[in-house]
This record gives sequence, structure tokens and C-alpha cells, in this order.
Amino acid sequence: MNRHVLVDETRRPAAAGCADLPAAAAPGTGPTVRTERGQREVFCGLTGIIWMHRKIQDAFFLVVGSRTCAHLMQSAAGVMIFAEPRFATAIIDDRDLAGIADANDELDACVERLLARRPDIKMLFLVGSCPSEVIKLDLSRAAQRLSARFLPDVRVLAYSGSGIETTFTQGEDTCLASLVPTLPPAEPRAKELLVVGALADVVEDQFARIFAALGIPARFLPMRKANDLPPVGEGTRMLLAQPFLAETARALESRGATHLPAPFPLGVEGTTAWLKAAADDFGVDPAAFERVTAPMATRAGAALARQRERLSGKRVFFFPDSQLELPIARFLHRELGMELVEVGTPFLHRQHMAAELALLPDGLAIVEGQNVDRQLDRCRAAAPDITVCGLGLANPLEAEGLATKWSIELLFTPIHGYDQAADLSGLFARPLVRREKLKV
Amino acid sequence: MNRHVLVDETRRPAAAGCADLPAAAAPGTGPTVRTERGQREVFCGLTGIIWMHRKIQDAFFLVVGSRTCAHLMQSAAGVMIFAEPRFATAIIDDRDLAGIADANDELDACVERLLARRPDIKMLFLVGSCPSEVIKLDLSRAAQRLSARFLPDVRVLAYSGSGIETTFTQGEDTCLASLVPTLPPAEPRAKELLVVGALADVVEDQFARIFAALGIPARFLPMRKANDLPPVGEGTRMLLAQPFLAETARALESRGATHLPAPFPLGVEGTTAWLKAAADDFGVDPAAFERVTAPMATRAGAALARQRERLSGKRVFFFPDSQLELPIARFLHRELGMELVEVGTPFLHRQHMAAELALLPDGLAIVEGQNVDRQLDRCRAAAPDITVCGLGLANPLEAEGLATKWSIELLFTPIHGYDQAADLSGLFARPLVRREKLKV
Amino acid sequence: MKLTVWTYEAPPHVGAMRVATAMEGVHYVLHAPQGDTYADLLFTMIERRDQRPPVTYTTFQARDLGADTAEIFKEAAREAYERFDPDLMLVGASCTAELIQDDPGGLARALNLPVPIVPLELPSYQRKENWGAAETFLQLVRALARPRAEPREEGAQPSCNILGPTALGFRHRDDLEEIRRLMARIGVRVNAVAPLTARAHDIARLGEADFNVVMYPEIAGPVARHLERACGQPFTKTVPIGVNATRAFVEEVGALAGLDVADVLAEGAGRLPWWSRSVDSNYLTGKRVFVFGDATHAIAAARVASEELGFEVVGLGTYSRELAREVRAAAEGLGLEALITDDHLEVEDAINALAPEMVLGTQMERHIAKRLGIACAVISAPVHVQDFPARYSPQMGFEGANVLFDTFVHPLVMGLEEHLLSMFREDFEFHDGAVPSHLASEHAAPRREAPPAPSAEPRLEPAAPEHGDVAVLERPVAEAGADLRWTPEAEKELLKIPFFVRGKARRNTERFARERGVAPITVETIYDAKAHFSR
Amino acid sequence: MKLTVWTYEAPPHVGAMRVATAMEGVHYVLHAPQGDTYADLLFTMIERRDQRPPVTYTTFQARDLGADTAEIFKEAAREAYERFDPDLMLVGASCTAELIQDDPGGLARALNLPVPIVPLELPSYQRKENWGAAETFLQLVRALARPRAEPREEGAQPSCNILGPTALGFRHRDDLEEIRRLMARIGVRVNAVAPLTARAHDIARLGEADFNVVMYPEIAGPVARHLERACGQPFTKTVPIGVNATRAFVEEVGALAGLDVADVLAEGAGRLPWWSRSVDSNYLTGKRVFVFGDATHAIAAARVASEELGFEVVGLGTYSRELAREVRAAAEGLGLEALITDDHLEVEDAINALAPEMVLGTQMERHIAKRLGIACAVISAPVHVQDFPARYSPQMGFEGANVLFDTFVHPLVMGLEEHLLSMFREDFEFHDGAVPSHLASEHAAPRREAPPAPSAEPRLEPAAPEHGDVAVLERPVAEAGADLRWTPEAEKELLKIPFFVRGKARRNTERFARERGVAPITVETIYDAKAHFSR
Repeated sequence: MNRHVLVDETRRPAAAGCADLPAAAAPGTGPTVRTERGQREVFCGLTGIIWMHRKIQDAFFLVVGSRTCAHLMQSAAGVMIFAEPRFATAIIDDRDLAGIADANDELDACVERLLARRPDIKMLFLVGSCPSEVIKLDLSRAAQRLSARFLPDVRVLAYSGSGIETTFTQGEDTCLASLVPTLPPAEPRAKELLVVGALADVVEDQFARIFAALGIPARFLPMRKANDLPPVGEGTRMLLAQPFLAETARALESRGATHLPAPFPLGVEGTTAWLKAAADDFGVDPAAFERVTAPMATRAGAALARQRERLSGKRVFFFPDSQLELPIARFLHRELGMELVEVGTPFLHRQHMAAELALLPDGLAIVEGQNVDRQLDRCRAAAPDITVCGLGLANPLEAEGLATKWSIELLFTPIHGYDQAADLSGLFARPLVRREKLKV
Repeated sequence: MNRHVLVDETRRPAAAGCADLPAAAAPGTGPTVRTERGQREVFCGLTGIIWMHRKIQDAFFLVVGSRTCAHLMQSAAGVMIFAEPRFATAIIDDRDLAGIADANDELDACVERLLARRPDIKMLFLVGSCPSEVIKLDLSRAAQRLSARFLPDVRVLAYSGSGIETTFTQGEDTCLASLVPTLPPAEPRAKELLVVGALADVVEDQFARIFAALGIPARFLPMRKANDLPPVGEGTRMLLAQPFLAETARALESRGATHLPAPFPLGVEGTTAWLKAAADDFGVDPAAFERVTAPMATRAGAALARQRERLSGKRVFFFPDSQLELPIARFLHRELGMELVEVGTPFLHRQHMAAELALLPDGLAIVEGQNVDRQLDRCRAAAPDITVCGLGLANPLEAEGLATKWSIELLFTPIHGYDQAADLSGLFARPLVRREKLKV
Repeated sequence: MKLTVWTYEAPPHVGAMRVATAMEGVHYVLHAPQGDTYADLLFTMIERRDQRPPVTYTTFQARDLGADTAEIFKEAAREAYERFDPDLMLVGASCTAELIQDDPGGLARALNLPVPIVPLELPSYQRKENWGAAETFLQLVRALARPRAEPREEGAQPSCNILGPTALGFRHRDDLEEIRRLMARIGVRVNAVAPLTARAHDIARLGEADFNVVMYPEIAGPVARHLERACGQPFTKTVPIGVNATRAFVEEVGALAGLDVADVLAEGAGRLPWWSRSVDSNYLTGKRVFVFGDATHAIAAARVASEELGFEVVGLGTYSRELAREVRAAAEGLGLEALITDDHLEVEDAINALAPEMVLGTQMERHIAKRLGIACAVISAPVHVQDFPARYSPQMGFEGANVLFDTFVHPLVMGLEEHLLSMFREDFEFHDGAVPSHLASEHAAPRREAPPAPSAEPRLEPAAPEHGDVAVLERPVAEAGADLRWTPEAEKELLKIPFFVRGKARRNTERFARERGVAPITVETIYDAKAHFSR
Repeated sequence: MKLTVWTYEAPPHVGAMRVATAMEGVHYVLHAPQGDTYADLLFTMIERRDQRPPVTYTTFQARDLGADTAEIFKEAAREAYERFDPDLMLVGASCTAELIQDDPGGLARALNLPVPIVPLELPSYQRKENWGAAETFLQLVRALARPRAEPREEGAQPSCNILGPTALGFRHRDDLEEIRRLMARIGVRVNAVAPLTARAHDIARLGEADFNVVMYPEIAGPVARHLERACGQPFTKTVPIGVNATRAFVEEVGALAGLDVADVLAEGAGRLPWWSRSVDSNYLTGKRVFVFGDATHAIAAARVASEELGFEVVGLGTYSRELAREVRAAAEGLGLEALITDDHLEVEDAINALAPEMVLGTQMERHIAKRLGIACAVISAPVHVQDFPARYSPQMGFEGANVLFDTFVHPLVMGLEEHLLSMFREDFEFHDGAVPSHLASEHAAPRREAPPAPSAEPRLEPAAPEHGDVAVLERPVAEAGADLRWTPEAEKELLKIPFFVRGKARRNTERFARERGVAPITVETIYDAKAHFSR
């Protein structure tokens, strides 16, 4: 499995020029992984709240942080469309820092005011931030204290979404990991599939139908309702729907769950392999598996075929962002024939990514971490057909003539599963289509 | 009663100068009424559809006319706010005029298409227009023919709203008159009050409560639902809520109804007198009448007192329009202390107006009919504080520095009855308040 | 006889009024019954003019019909002349007066007034407003304009007339300003503007310009063709609405004027190009829009929508029969068949059938779109009083293109908002009735939408039973796929699709099912159709 | 610690970014943890800038905290200098870096870079965005600007600096253009504009102008006061938003420049005055509006609403604590007590209590208004991406006043429409959820409104049972008059009042009942209250 070559690198002076470009690797050696350090143009883990607060509909997320945290949350992703968001910030001020006010008392008061205004809240997450980490505010203890006070109406949990500890999607990981201790124990002998990672509602429904057709009892984490916690135990088989769930997986394993290694369910190939991992473990008859999945795979493949014409041979460059880069790169390369110039990822979980790495081409330049200025230099030099990047970089690159796909759309669009494979490729096709269409 | 002096006048050359101004009359002689001819800046009777089609909620009004009629309807009064209006026009084209198409067949086809699209229609009015009158299309016969075909689902009636025969509010009169033959006969001995004239729903409800409190059985014409026709017969006492219902009153009288002469229910005084006319006829104990009405009259009077401060002594000039001019002038003069410069009216029904004329000041200049250019000359010369006029004149007069009140608002605002007296005066105060407020 | 709920155009004499009111020193005596004076308010209320239109109406009544209506006309004409002292009089009849055949032209001439009289024959039962305006303008020009007496001076600054703006025109005030700025920038002198602001003597000297700029072909087309024949003046064929059309217009003017316009073009093209290329506009790509209006604005809007915003135009039509050929050609260029009709109900049927995501139309289409819960922007007359804004709002020129960008995008749900709505369809804040977050008006209507046929009973569908603060009713529409049955599961799955693409999804699914004889429609049919139509 | 749902302002280092991004040749090195780079997207996405902000972040992580974060800062600053070659560098810390006290100013100086270094001390736990921008601008000016060396030449054209516009400012782009046009018209030369478009050397020569124009006191106030002291330059006190303020501004500039401005003032004041005096605006009179925003825009909007549109301002507030005094004075002039708060929830409570007919506010108030079914127009930052339009949309100057007229009127139901809604309350098309007819968006939310207290159960109220195509749910709000009971008849009567005045009617009735101890509220109480409050 471990075909990939690791190249480590410490901070180096700038102006390294094309020495930055990873050298082509010999065939059969797998992708090249290089680590880079410098300015990281990425979101912090708080951003995960944007989708998590909508996924668990009766949960509320209270960031304990600075005005920067509050401003990030409201500016990052168009969340100001929500008239009644289910997140807020307890903003630390200089009274808290100077010790004039006891931060724990202040926090308790914020929570009281919040719960009085929002009696519909069933689960409250206290979310740690950079300042709360630096001043060493113990939110886990606060959560215990507040839970003791507000249970059974409201369960209070804590996790960190700080930028110094988490990158973007890792906020979902730390959030889900904080949930794990609260999951009820499963019947010791009950063998059940647990699909882990937030999915669009419509996708979750599709997977639920497929698992039902395969005869596999399946539950999903996160659940849509705070009190609808899936049980976990020795019989739990854990299938990761998202590639960024290292801590959650570890926590579930500590509760007895078994990880089913698989590629991620992106694209037809990935979805089939992912379902197959579960089917095999649950002893589903291969013919039955084929009967259930083949029509969907065929249908999705047909939809992709048309997109392939448009995307095949196009060169794609990934800035690091969501940890979805590798599975998506694998899909674009293998199912759409796209050429991978560089695949950045903020963090590479070698175990969870093993199946993906195995499917990626030899010599592929994977870069873990980031030095954004140097990566921009490489990107401009490579002039890819499409660049996947964050919101801060997209318009400047467009203005330089490079088509971009903003990575946050990959989190906000139903892309998993068969029937969304064409939608996923559509996200990459659309910027190219637009450039063709526009006559201005 | 007939204190007023009649001055008739035929078309005269222009440039009559201030000879146009009515001479001051001697005390005790009542208002001076002068007839004027020339360009009449008024709406035709089709305009009544604007409020009638909303009052009878399951009726539909089909104008048989030209594109001008259709355009008038959609432009006149902001009716394009209705996504699904209950009026339309069967537009006559040159095929109808040249005799290539039989106009009756064409009309039947329009009605068929309409009823197929709008199965909710219970009553259909064919509304005659200038062109249909000039080409002598017999809509009454068409209505009979179509009624025969579509009853019991849809009753089809016909009336004229043409400009050559009706002015503005007279369209309501001809519409209601066309309804009269369809009213069911009342029990011969049943004495019942029939309030005639379209009122705002909220006002109708208020009057219904008052009549109930007085013990007077009362019905309203028009009714809100096409099939809720009030009966009429010898016992019917007819109380006119609007001053422009000559034909309707005549038709009801021919069905046995008795007209109760009264001022119109505008202002506190008018409303009390109007209610009193009914109470006296129905033998309501004067003390009971006082008990029911006095608190309302007092309340309305108190509200008016504050407005009187603002309006007292202000000079008002009426262009002819709705036939509401006389009762409103009476209200403004007697209850708010306003000075009446000239009161135009498109038509003066001397019998229905008798009680109003009796309350108007001696020597008041009433002008029946119109020569708009000469009236504008007089208005400019008089420089009134507020001028009541149609939409075509208002902005030009404002631009010349004269405050105006558009007369169509008097039809589109609940102004009748006690609790609307202050609203009615408010319509006259608002333009003056605005001029005071605006610093640009 | 034709059943008409709303009419796109007024009768032709209102077109004549638009020309008379636009000009100065002109008076129009109109033989018309009482009531026809309503037309004044179009100008004083809808356009907020501070003067009455220069029109005298005879306002005859029934009792006059037996007497001498011709005499009434003559008296009105004579009095109007005396009172208003015009440089020129237009005379004519409205629809009713046309029937009584009094011959206003002959009657007016018989008065021997010392100013030109231009009689107008505007057949009310055949023609409409724009034709009436064009014909009035043409008769004025025929009566007054002559070729220039002396040849153009060597080295003189090139000059043009700007033809077409009238009173009550959709954005004519600001379009004219934009064209004036463009001409100044290019270096062309404006000899005259007409009808707006022109006096009779300005019409008389139209022949002195080198060429004509036609702003609105509906109104100025016949005049431009007449002047080409009579005075040898070429005229512009491009209407400068949109960035590309404006650039083409600048080039055309440059060619007609013999001037180099490279520097004008190099200065840039306003903000539309970058706003459209900015990544937040990516979601606009391929949005299905239906376009309807007068020919000029419909053709322009379709071009801008397609080339400059990246929408997919799925329908294009006009009520301007006079320019049907041009609209047909534009539609053909987009692979469409143009809808040429003045029947509002036909337009409604077309929109219903196409289920577009946005309508670019007139006030009438705004109604249709509102009823169907489709986004809509107004691009053409007839319009509301609110479409005569205080602020500078041209459609033409580069600033006009900026205005169009904002106008087309404003009613839509924004890109990231679309995504969130897709992801979290079940969120109670994202019920079908949710308004785009950037739009907050005094109140707002629940969106109604045709559900999959044929559940005959209206269903009250609580969008979020557990929170229960909203209920949306979907009512059946007879037309939509009455032959197709949906399983309850399929109906439910359809509701998981966000409303702004649901119409398309339903349409595609039913089309797919019909073509393949699939019945009933199941969840799998939805995804089969989705895969089939995926591009 | 303060519970915050939305924040009106970003932290102060974002204010510094707004200045740095507005300028040219400036680079800002910000000591900040990973994640703080989100601020780039404010500029590249919300404002659609086509370049990255000139900011380098150290983006330290937890593992670096144990190591040497100061070294990371120095390396970042050195690399940034080498890569971007700026004329000047700003250095500072974001909130987290402030806690670790690495002293960016000292570290940067220690690098001995050959350009000016301006260190910024922006206390993140006390101050906010606008203060940060003002402080940054002030430090730049202190560091660079000097009084002019030579006295003003006799007879030279008067000159000014235009101070205040920044990146990400609400309409700064177009306000600047409008001010430039006004200055050109008055005859004042513009010496420099800052921060927007300025380079370090432009800041250095600010002292050469005769006076300063302060566009936004929140940002340019401290600089103007400094320059008055340091360079003897007077500055303008009037912010030219609205017709009257623009006229006063022209006069003020005339006085400062020693120029006669009578002809400029005589030229007119744009279209607002006539649009506001036109009879179709009569219905605007006395509409109750609530105003909230930054101090400059809130004060201006209240004045325009009151003096120029004839609204009644019932509430005025700001989140700009630095200018609380000015807002208090403006509120006092309107007979109000100003609401000075940066707590969105307090603003929501105030709007709830006042039940205005319209809100003029920020994007946050748009949310509140949307939830309450109240019309809303946005007049101040913070704003949506849609409030950075392509078209020319100033707030300042006469064209700005035109824009304000349209903006304030657009969300309202129009005059005649109001009347029809009042008259035919029972008409099924006029249910409470009906949207103003001129607004058609992609979808629309049913309006929710607090019903008369205290019917504890949400009621599903079919607006038109006989047609049944709409259902509106009214849910109880605990705050509103919980002590007052309404009879069922009175509740029914209240529903006959059109929604756009119903809030006021309920509020007046309950106030009347409470003051007089009337219980329960009957139909007659409604009319007693109506008569009592009638003006």
C-alpha cells in the first residue's frame, strides 16, 4: 500500500523557483508526497459549524472566542442568509483577559441568556477558538458543569475549532469526536453499519435506500436530531463518508467500532468500492450487490461519459483546503481523464487515505501543508485549465486568466454517491463552460 | 328645499375671464348652481369596475370595447397590482367592424373562453363601452342569450360604462341598476332596510353592527357574493350610501322600494342624519338611537376636533369627478370649518342631493359639468389651499404650487361612517402636512 | 373580437400623445368621447410629468352624437389654438371618434389656422401604441424635414440626429443621456434629438445631420428609412444595449462618422465583464430564462442574458409585430422559435410550459412570474410607476450594461445560498416559501407551484411539521403532465430538490417518462431522467 | 464575555486591512494564527476585488506556540518585503497574536528594512473595525504627512484632499466619484485622495492642500483633526448625503475655498425634490421608520427620511460608539433618544417594541425586518455582496439623493395599492402574505406577525377559506402585551386592518387599553384608540 514517497521539507527561503516543482517519479512508485511550510491560506475549524449547525437541526454552536471568530463565521460562507442561525459567539473582552470578570461565570451567563431565548435547543456545543486555547479556558469542564445544570433538556458538549489546532473540515472531525462519548452502547452482538461524516440530506437518503436494499442495517453520524444518537459497540462497522475524520474514527474505535477501509464514495468507482467494503463485511451476496448497484453505476457512468468529453485532458491544480482533494483528484483523473498537476492537502491521513493513494497515478505531486505564495508561483507557472482554491484566491486567479473552482462548494454541494457523480464533475465543468459562453 | 339658484349656460367662447366666476349670492338664497360645458377631464363609467370587481368577489366584468377601454382599465388606478383581475376586455377589431365576423358570435366565443378559464365565476357583467354603443351592439340581448346558456352556473347581466353615457361613479349606478331585476321579491309585509352603494368591507361591517344595535333589519347592495342577492319589495326602505345612484334608486323604486331621503353618511353630522332617517322610519326610540350613536359621534367628533385645528379656514376647490363633491364639501365646511371656493360636480341629482344642498352655505359656487381649461384658470386665480382633482391634473397643479388631493382616493379609502370621519379629513390634511414636513 | 386581460400596448392615439408630449410647442387636438382623457394620467402620474400633455379632447357625449360632433371638434381646435398658441397642431381621432367619421384633418384645415396642421390617420382597430408613435413621428418628419440646402462643409465635425426617445418611454430619459455622452466621447456633434425635447423647427432641420442614430426601431425606424431616402442620411442599425452591442454601436458610429474609435473602445466596457466573470457569478451559468418584451428590448435582453451573463435563453418573444422578423432571427440564432403575440394568455402558457428559472419581461410577465414563483426582472414597457426611477438608470451604453447586470441578478438566489438550500433542503428555515435573503419587502407571498399531476385535491403541505411555522399549499394545474402519475415516494423525492430547480427537474422527469412510456414515475425515474439530461 | 449572534463590525485589524488594501504600494504583515486569512475573502469575494489584499499572515499553529513565533513573524516580514517590494510596511497582530505579545513593531524594526515601517497597536478586545481603520490611517498620516513648505501661491486654484474612502466601504467607490464631480463643478482642485488609491508619497503631501473633505468621520475624523493641528488645514463637517446636506456641503466647500457657489446651487438638486413632492408620494407622509447603522449613514438617513421623504423617524441608533454624541444630538433633534449599541439583539428588541413600517438599517436589520415582515432598505455597512452593485450607486451628492429616494421607496407598497388593500381587505388576493405587486423574486416568504397576545397556541389562519390557496400562521410573541386580552371579535376586527398598518393599530390599541386599564380589548377599544391617536 505504501507506494508513495515521502519528502519532508522545512521552511526554506523564498525564491526557490522551479526547484519547488516535484520531480517526476519513476513508474510504479506511486504519488510523491512533499510537505511544505509557510503561510497557510485556509479556514480554521470553526467553519465546519456552517454545515454542522444545519445538519443537526436542534443543536446550537456557541463559539467561545474573539470578534474575529464571530466575524469569520458571518463572513465566510454567505451564512448571513440565515435569519435565525443556530450559532453564536461568546466574545471574550478585555475584562475577561484582565481577570476583572471570571471567564467561567461570564460563559455561564451567556449560555443562560442563549437558552432562555432559544428553548428549542436540545444540544449545545461550546466551540473552542484560538484565543480560548491560548488563554487556556477549559471548555470541557465548562461543558460538564453546564450539562449537569441543564440536562435532561440540553446536553452541553465541547470541542475545538481553533485555527491553531484545526484546519477547515477538521472542525467537523473534532465536533463528531466530542459526540462519541455520548453515544449509547450498542447491543454487544448487534452488527450494524455506522456511516460517519455529514452528508447532504438527499444523499443520506439515497445511501439509506441502498443499504436497505443490500440488507445492511445502517445508521448515520451525525444524526439529524440531537436525541437520535446512534449506538456504538463491538458490532459497529464504521464506514467513513468523509476523509477528514481521524479523531472521530479513533474515538469510535475506542468504543469498539471497526473501521472498514475503503476509498471514499466520490465518483462511480469510489462509491462502488465504498459500498462494496460494507457489503463484503456484511456478507452480502456479490450477485445481489451487483443487482442493486449495477443499474445505478451504469446510469451514473452514462451521465459522466458526456462530461468526460468536456473535461478529459484538462489539467487541474489543487490548493490545500478540505482534505477532499485526494479522493476528488482520483475521481477526476480516473473517471474523467483529467490530468493532475499538483494536489495540495492540508493534512494527509495515511491510513484513511491508503485506498485512495493506491488509485492515484505514479509520480503525482501531492503537497501536504502550504506556502501560499510559492504555491501560487507554481500554479501560475503551470497554467492549469482549472484551479481548486479557497475564496480568498479565486477572483485574483480569475483576473489573471486562470479558471477556478472554489473549494468550499465541494462542502456545500451534494457530491457523494452515484447520482451526484455528474454533479461533482459538473462543478468542474461549469467554470469552463462559463468561459466558453461569455463573450465579454 | 330648493333654495339653490340655477344658472344655465351653453357653450361659450373662451377668454371669458373672470366673468366665469359665479357672483356672490345674497344670504338665505342657498348655493348657486351653474352649468358649464367644454372639455370634461373625467373618467368614464368603466372605472367603477375597479372597485366593483373586488366588492362582488365571484363576479367578473367583461368590457366589450376597444383597446382604449382595456388600456384605461389597466392604467387608471394601479389595478395592475392584481395578479388575477376579475375583469377583461373583449376587444372589437376591424373584422367585427367590417362585418367579416359576426360580433355576437365573437362575443359568445370570448365568453366561452373566459368561463372555461375561470370556473369560479358566478356572475358575469357584459359592460358596454363607447364603441359598442356607437356600433349599437345589443349587450342586453347578448346577456339574455348567454344567461340562458350558462345558468344556473353563471348569471350574465349587461350595463353600460361608456364615456358617452356615464361619468366615473355612474358606472356603479348602471351596474347596480342592472342587478335590480334579478333581486328576489321580498315577502310583501317584510319591512327591511336596504343600504345601497358599495362600501369598504370594514365600513359595511360597522353599519351592520349599528343597525343591529338599533334593531333595524338591514341588507346591503351590492352584496359580497353573487348568489347572496338581497330581496326587494314593498317593505324595502332604501337608504343610499352613495350620492351617484340615480338609476339604481329608480329601478328599486319600480320594484316597490321606498327612498329614505337623507344626507350621505360622510362626517359625523351626515352619518347621524343618515342613520336617523332609517331609525325614524323604523320607529326606533330616540333615546335608544342616542344611546347607540352618541358615543360613536362623540368619539368621532373628538378625533375631528384635532384635525379641525389644522384645516379650519383653509380654502378648498373641487374639480368635478365622483358626485361625492357636495357631501364632502358639506362635511369639510360644517365640521372642519373649511372655506369652499368652488364645488364642481359632473352631474347634480337635485332630489337625492336635496338634503345636502340644504346644509351648504349660501352663495356657494356649485358648477355642474366642466370646461377644464376655464376651470383651471379660475382655480389658479383663486389659489386655494387644496384642490380636489383627477389624476391627470394633480401633478401639474402641484408643480404650480397648489396642494392637491386626488379624487380617486375618495373612492378607494374607507371614508363613510363615524369611525372614518377622521380618516376622511386626514385625506385632506395629509397633503398639507406633507408640504409642511418637506424641506426640499 | 379578442379576449384580453392585459394589453401590452395602448391604442395608437396614445402613441401620438407620446410624441406630442415629448416635443415642445406642439398641440394635439383629439376627437374623443368623455373618458378618453384618462390618457393624461399616463404622463402626469406614471411618468410624473409636471405639465399636462398638450392635448385637447373634444369629450363628446351621447347627447352630442345626435347634434353636430364636427362642430364640437372645430370649436375645440379653434379654442386650443387660441389658448396654447402652438407652433404646430396634430389632429386626429380616438377609436370611438374614428367610428363617427368626422374627418378631423379636413375640419382643422377648414379653420385656416396660421400654423401647420398635421392630420393623423391612426386606425384604432388595427394598430397599436408604438405604431401610432412611429406614424406620428413619420408624418411630422414628412411634413417638415427637407434635405440640407448646402453640401457638408469640408472638415466640419461629423454630426448626427438622435431619433426615437419619447415621453413615457422605458428609460428613454437616461438612454438619451448615455447616447449623448457616447457621442461626445466619440466626437460626433448632435444636430437634433427627436421627438423628445424637439420643436417643429428642429424637425425641419433634421436633414442637416450626416447620419441618424436610431435608438428605438419601433418608433424611429420608419423615420430613419424615410430620411435615408429623402435626405440621403444613413442610420445606425445597432441598438447599444449590453456591452457587446455598445461596442458594436461605437464602431458603427465611428464608421458612419469617419472617426477612429479605437481609444473609446480601449477605455473599457464598464463593470459588467468583471462582475460576470467574478467567481460568485459562476452559479448564473446556464440558468434558464424566458425573455419577452418589445422587439428592441427583448432582442437585447436575450443577447445580454446569453452572451454577457451566461444564462440559457429558453424562450424569446415580442408583442411588436412590426419587428417580428428581427425577433425571429434573434431567436433562431439561439436555436429557438420566437413567440410573436400580443396575447398575454399565450405568453403565460409559454412560460408555464417552459418552467424557466427567470423571466425577463414586462409588467405583465412580472405578474405571471409572481404567480408561478419565478424570479423576474422588467426589461421593457409596459411598466409600473416604480419603473420610472429617480436615479440614473439607463439600459443603453456601458452604464446601461452595469444596470442590466444588477437588474438580472437581483431577483435570484445567490450562489452560496443556492448551495446551502440544496444541501439542507430539510432545514425548517429553507421551506419553499423562503425569500432570497437579500430581499426584504413590506410583505411577501408564499410561492405556489404546480405539483406533479394529478393529485386533484389541493394539499396543505407543512414544510416543517416539527416547527410548524409555515405552510405552503401546492395546487394542481391542469395543464402540467395530466397524463403522468407520480408515486408518493417520487413526489416526496421531488420535494427534496430545491424549488429553484424543481420545476426543471419535474419537467425533465415527465418528458423522460413520456418519451419512454414510463408509468408511474418512481424515485428511480427521477434519477434516470437526471442522468439522461445531465450535461 | 458577550453573547453575539451577528457583529456589526469586524475586529480592528480588518479595519487596517481596509486601509492597506485601499492604497497602493503598501504591505501589511499580520501576526495571526491559521484561519485569520479568511479576511482576504471580504475583499476578493464580497467586494469582488481582482487582487489579493496586500497582507501576509504568519498563520502560526499550536505546535509553533511552543517554538519561536517571533521568529516566524520576522521570517514572514522579511519574505513579504522581498516578494512584494512595498513602499511602506504596516505591521501588527490579530487578536490571538495580541495575547502572545511578540511585539511585531519591534521585530520588524529589527529587520532594518529600507522602507518605513508603521507599527499598529489595535487592541482587539476593546476596539473594532472602523476604529482600526481610523487608527491605521492616523498612524500613516502621523508618520508621513508634513505641513507644506511654501505658503500658498496668490491666485492659485483652491485645493482639497478627499479623506475617508477605503476598500470594502459601503458605496465608497461611487461616493468618491460623486465628490470628485462636485469638486470639479465648484472649481476646487483635488490634491490627494486617501486612503483609496493613495500611495505613501500621496500621504506625505497631504499638507499641500488648502482644506480637507471628510467623507466618513468614522474613518477620517481623527486624521482631519490631526491635520488641522499639524498642518493648519480646516475640514468639512457636513457629510453630503441627501439633497439638503449636499447643498449645505456645497456651501461649506464654497466658504472653505473662497468660491461663489450660487450657480452650482441654482443648477438644481437632482430629482428627489420633485419625486417626493409628486402626488403619488403623498402616501409616504408620516410612515414610521426605524434607522440604524454607522453614525454617518444613520444620521444622514434619518435626516433624508424625515425632511426629504416626509417619513416619521421613530427610532435612530448606531453601533458607532465613537460618534455616539453626534447620533444622540441628531436623535434629540427628532425628539428621540438614540440607541447606542453594538448588540444586535438589543436592536431587534427596539424594532419589535416600536413596530415601525420600515427599517433603514444594515444587513442585520434586514434579517430582523424580514422576520417581522417589515419593509427594509440597507443604508449602511455591514452589507451583502449584492450591496456592491455593478451600477453607479452613490449615496452622496444629488445623484446619491436620487438613489436614496428609490431605495427607501422600493420596498413599500405603493399608494394606490395601499388604498385597494384597505378597501378590500377580504379579497382573497389581498391576504396578509401578498407581496407588493412590483416585487417579484425567485420566491417569497409568508409574512409572520405577532398576533394580539396571548393566545398561546399557534393558529393556522386561512386568509381566504373559500379559496383556500394560502394559509398564514401567526405565532405568539411573548413580549408583546402579554398582560392584555383581546376578545375574539376584537381580534377579528384587527385582522380587517391591512397588515402594513396593523402593527401600529395593535400597538396603539394596547397602549390605550393599558393606560386606561381597559380589559379585555373589544372592538370598541380599537376604535376608541384609533380616535384617540388620530392626528
